[in-house]
Amino acid sequence: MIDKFVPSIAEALEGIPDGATLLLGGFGAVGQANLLIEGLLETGLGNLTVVANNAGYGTVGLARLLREGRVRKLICSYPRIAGSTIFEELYAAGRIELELVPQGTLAERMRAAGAGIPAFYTPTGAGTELARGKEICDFDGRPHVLEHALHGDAALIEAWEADRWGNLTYRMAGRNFNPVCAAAASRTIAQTQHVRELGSLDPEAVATPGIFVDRIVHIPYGDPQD
Amino acid sequence: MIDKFVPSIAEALEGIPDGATLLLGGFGAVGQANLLIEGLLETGLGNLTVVANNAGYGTVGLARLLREGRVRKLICSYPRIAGSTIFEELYAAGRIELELVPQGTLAERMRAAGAGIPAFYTPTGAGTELARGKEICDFDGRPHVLEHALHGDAALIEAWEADRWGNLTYRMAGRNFNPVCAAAASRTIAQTQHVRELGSLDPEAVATPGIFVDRIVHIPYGDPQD
Amino acid sequence: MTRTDWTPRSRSAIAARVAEDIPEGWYVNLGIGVPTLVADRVPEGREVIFHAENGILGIGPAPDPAAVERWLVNAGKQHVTLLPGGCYFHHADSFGMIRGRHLDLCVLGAYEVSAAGDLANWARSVGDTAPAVGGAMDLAIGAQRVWIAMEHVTRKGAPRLVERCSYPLTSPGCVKRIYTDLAVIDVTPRGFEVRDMVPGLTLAALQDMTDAPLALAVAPDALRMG
Amino acid sequence: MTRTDWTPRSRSAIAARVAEDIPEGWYVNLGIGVPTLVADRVPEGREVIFHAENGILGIGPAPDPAAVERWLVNAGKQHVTLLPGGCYFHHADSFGMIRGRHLDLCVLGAYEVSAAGDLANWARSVGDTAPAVGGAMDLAIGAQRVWIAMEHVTRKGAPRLVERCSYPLTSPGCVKRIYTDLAVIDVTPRGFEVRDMVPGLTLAALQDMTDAPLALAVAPDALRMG
Repeated sequence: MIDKFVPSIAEALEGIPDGATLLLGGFGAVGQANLLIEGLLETGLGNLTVVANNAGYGTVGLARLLREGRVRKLICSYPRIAGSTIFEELYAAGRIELELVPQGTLAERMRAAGAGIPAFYTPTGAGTELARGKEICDFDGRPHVLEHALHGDAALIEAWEADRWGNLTYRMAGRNFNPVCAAAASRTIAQTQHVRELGSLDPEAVATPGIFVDRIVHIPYGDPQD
Repeated sequence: MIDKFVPSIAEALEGIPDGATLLLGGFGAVGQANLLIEGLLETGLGNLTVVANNAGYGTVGLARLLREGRVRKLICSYPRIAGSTIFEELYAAGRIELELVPQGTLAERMRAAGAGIPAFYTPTGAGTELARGKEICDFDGRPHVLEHALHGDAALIEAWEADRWGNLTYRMAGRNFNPVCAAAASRTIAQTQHVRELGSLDPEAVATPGIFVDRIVHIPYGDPQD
Repeated sequence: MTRTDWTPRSRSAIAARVAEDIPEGWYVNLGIGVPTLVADRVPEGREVIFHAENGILGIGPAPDPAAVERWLVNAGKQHVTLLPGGCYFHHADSFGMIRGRHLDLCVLGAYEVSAAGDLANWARSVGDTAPAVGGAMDLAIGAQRVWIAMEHVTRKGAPRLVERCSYPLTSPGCVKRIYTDLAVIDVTPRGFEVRDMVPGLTLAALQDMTDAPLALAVAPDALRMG
Repeated sequence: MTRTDWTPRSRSAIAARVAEDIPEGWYVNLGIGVPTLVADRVPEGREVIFHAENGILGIGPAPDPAAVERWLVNAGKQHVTLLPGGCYFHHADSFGMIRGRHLDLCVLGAYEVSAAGDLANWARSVGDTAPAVGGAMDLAIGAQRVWIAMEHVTRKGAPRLVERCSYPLTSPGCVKRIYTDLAVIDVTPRGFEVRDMVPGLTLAALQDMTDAPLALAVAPDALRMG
């Protein structure tokens, strides 16, 4: 019987190597797999490359991982932490590398990785500092930037509901980057608020089909705080 | 008040120009906007370029449009019609142009058009006849083909439910190419089996947000026949 | 200029002036700051559908503080509500809508706009502090129209409408119209053209606060004083 | 060869032999013909999740003819059922799964397979009749493993396992294993290696019906007679 649930965060994270590239879902305080991310601290992993829209939220999750010095490089569109200067200090001290990516390009690069597209052209960023050094090509008389797929060794995501095949739903704005990360990583690990019987999720409303999910931990933490 | 419903097929199709490129949803007999497609016959339009996975089904919809000589070019992955040789005869007689595209590349080219990506690299078709004359580039030591976005002047699609903002759901395998076509055309016209009050569709389960839909006609024809 | 004969528009009045120009049925993304205020100033009974980058269409008014839904935030991480007819989708789909030119309008703040429509709104410099771009570049290239809502001059009195941007660009040539506390100005192939000014303000006085030539809009119905 | 000492596997037996090798939990796409039969031969109690290109995961057994759901067809346009835990998605997402290497296995039919793993299964020639490719090229490059299920020779007795394909390629070097009515053969860097043969068949006799060198598989546990 297929059963992707594992009983502990430690088991869920097993096998992620030092120096891994991690894709983190979430936008603002919503949809962050904070308990999985903090579980990484227990594993002793370091030298990580983290792909995330923000540099964390508050003092939890990615913000803690950054503070503990586990992140070598951040690939990010908006590397700020509400109410914290952890990232700014690391960056000013030269203790973290930053690859700044426009938000839509960040999403599309992960979507491309999940969909087997190694590279694509986008108009976003053409004619700006963020296109510097990149291949530019005109389509319909408009310059476009060649961008490459962004693949993760692991994705850590947060779901609202999950069944044992790994089918997931999200709650409202909790969807955000989570389905995109799920498809773009070699192993996808989800924390979920609710466990559902197989067959009880509406087949028309599954947001992440189980094919993209490897392990699930049930973490019913309640509403996001901010 | 926004209301995308129109009372007749004729009004729904108004403004599509002669020689237009049309994107047609549907796969096999399921999810075909047959009544919209047949409505094109009344408009007198011709010289059309049609993008569709098959060359129609049975003797309805695209199969009729082909028989009536309205289609100049077909962009298609599997140009066959169950139980009919209409397409083969036109093709053998040199009366229709065919651009044969692998099914996933067909879907992705339309997805790209909808998402503002003018071109992308795909491994599909590399090293085959269908890549002949196309730009090839290696990524991770594997050859990839540069493919271009496929945009429509209009998309004709079939939905299961629709509200006045144009939000759509599909039924089971009726989803197929329909949401992909919806996003890839300048104007998207849907026929729907059911009309729903605004707010009655589950916001987590809308498959095509209304932003992609211009006009809707209520055509409760029942189940697809084959 | 110790005395003036005009009263600048308040932030809320700028937002109202923008809202007045948005027709029913448009899909609109609002940036952070003054643009966010536009949602509350849309004339009663006019349906405009607001989009947020983090996967929402159909954002409604701010929630009752006693009934905040913590899973529903906008791109500025503020709690919002969803109107009947609203729906959720993931980040790649959301930026597909943006990049794919499905939004009728995006209203953004800016540091500077040039007479060629170049927009600078993401960084005051490159390199000295941790840079952050978010979705600004995607919105600037993706929306059918980019309108700017901002103060006409900086706090120190320096012009924000300039011949050439001094800050790093968000996108070249993307701005179509600028709503300031003093005037509404179109960006045309001929440069800045004034559509209206606050009562009492003269073109000469406005020109003094602007770093590129201003002309009155040529279309007689385009210019409105007051 | 008027008399033989072996009995070729039936189509159903080929399918059963393939099914035997599919471990629990794999995501599998089945092509048209013999591959389709594999679904019904998976050993009782072993959960394998079947994918169809037209947007379905979790396909179940063929429906009771009296209770056919007309909106639910597979890629071969046959009516199917959905298992509890199954779900629907659109064509671009479906081929994202394929191209993005999320399927563990695809089982396809073939005209020819070469000793280098080149696959020819989409056209017998190019140009003389209306060609059709469907999803064959996407599946060939996308699945983690491509296994072929086919008769060992053509109806006229010509080998289908060849040194070099004479038909147009679907994809070069993609086939990992071939299940025929006579044998199971791996495609290795060293060429064809026989894993098992039907009882009574000799390597010499099999070689006579094969247009490229055969070797016995080197791993002792890999060769199984019977």
